[in-house]
Amino acid sequence: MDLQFKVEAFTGPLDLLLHLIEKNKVNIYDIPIVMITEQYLDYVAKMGDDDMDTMSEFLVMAATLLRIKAKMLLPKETKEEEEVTDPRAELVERLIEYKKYKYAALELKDMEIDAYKTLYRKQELPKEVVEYMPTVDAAEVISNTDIDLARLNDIFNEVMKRMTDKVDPVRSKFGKIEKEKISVEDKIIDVRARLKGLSGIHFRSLLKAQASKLELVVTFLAILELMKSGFLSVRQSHSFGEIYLDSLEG
Amino acid sequence: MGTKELLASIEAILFAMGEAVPVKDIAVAIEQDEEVTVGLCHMLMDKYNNSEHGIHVIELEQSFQMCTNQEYYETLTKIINTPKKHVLTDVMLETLSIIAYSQPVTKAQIEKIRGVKCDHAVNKLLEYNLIEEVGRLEAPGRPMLFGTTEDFLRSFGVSSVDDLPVIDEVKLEDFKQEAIKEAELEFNVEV
Amino acid sequence: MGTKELLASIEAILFAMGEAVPVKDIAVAIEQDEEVTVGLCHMLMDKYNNSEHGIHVIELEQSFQMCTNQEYYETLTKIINTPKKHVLTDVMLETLSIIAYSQPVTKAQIEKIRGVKCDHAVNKLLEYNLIEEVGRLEAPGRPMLFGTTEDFLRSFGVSSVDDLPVIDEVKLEDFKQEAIKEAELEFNVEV
Repeated sequence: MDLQFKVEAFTGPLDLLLHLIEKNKVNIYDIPIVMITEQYLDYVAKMGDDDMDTMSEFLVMAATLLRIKAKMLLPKETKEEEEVTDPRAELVERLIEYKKYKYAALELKDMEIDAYKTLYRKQELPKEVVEYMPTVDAAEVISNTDIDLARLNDIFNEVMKRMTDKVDPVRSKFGKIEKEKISVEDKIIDVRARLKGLSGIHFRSLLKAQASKLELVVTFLAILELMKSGFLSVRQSHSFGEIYLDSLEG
Repeated sequence: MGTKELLASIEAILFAMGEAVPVKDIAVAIEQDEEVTVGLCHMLMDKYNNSEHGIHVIELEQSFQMCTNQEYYETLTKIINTPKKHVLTDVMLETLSIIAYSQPVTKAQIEKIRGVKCDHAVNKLLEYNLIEEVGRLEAPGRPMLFGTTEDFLRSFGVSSVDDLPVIDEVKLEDFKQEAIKEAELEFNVEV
Repeated sequence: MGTKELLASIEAILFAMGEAVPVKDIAVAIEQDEEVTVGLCHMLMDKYNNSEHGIHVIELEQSFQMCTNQEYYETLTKIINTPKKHVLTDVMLETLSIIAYSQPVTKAQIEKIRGVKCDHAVNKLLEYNLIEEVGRLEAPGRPMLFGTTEDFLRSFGVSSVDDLPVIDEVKLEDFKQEAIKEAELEFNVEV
């Protein structure tokens, strides 16, 4: 018997096995394992090895068949009470299960042919419907929140506070906006004006009058500059002690 | 095919095509001459064009088209505008409070107070029917002026914007003092 | 609105939306509860689903959709470019039937039933939108679970996966007999 198969004729080893069982008209619950295994191997031997992935799946089944065959040929060593399980049982179960879906697949194939004859329609909404803007009930929007008049008032106060902070003259010096306006030159004039004719001014008190870090730094630079130019001198009685500034200007 | 089947065929054609279908194309598909086809299309119109149908058939030049019965547009708007949650975000609340207390006010003025853009918030508040356009400022570009709506007042149970809680100047002065104190505190820590 | 107007509303909705419309959305639009809405949709189906109509109404899980009557497919092909059909190979059909009947199911479970890898088939079915990921199995590796889509129901003409043909033992026996006959025929030719 020369059987010509194509690999793609079967969707997998179970498909081939079912084909062999049905072709030989044997009972699926009593598979003549020797014959079926022989035919199965015969088929696998004829398979091209161009598709190694599929091939390996077929070989796994071949191994299973050979194992079942061996088990069936071996003399049964069983204790009397023990029920013997048929080595084929698991395979039969798989075949029945697979067959169910293979049958369902055929049904689906038929169903698809009819269903394909149904046509649908794209969504086409009238322009007026698409452009329609629903009116929102303001009262509902408000009632969805926990806002009342007092809260609204608080919110407004907060907003105003933030704005006030921004334009507040003291506060604004902390901001980024006016940074560039503090120059060492201006500070020199400022410090000279404050110290003129005075001696023993606390360095700390001078710094205290500065509102921002930037002003602190600029004031410090101004003091260094004034020392260098001989407008003031600095003294400290001991390490970490108070620093005094003395104006050298009359 | 009998008349019933021919009508059903035209029904299927107009449904699936969506757009206006020329009579001559329908005629070819149902294998009838154009005159008969027009007659059948008119029969289909008689069948559909009444208030018991959500679908209507209209005639356009030498074409026929299926469309939605205008009477049911309102129902359609309900299905595409599934009720949204109308949320008032913090930004929207701030914008609303500014409009409530400073109305009439322009977007630019709101932005000056908040320091950030407010287009989205203003648009949403308009959509929510809480604010409305109340006029235009007599200034270059004639910017829109916004104010709160009557619905807004009703929602808060007040009859006029004058009934809104007063923002007192004392409070604002407090803020200023607070800001100064804060600055001093910060300074002491740093030195 | 009376029943007639409600039916017309649903007709308008299904016509305009084109796609499958969930019952809950229709219910909101026509301001009826879902149970009443389903009843009305079934009435509309009764009205349309006969050979006198070129339009039919189908039920898909919890949705309804308008489509053409299959009987007029031939006529439609004369005027419309029918959509391209996905070619489903035997392997894909087998894989799809396992997913349809056993959903939700993992690739490993499909492979166990078929005895072969199914990555290619699963990817194609995903690409064709016949199946989709429906979750992940609470097991090591948290493998993806697959189920069928609404497109699957449409493609195979069923309203729900519960309406898929029952695979009973009797049918299996019939199938066997058929297969035997086929095999005999095939065998005779081959030898």
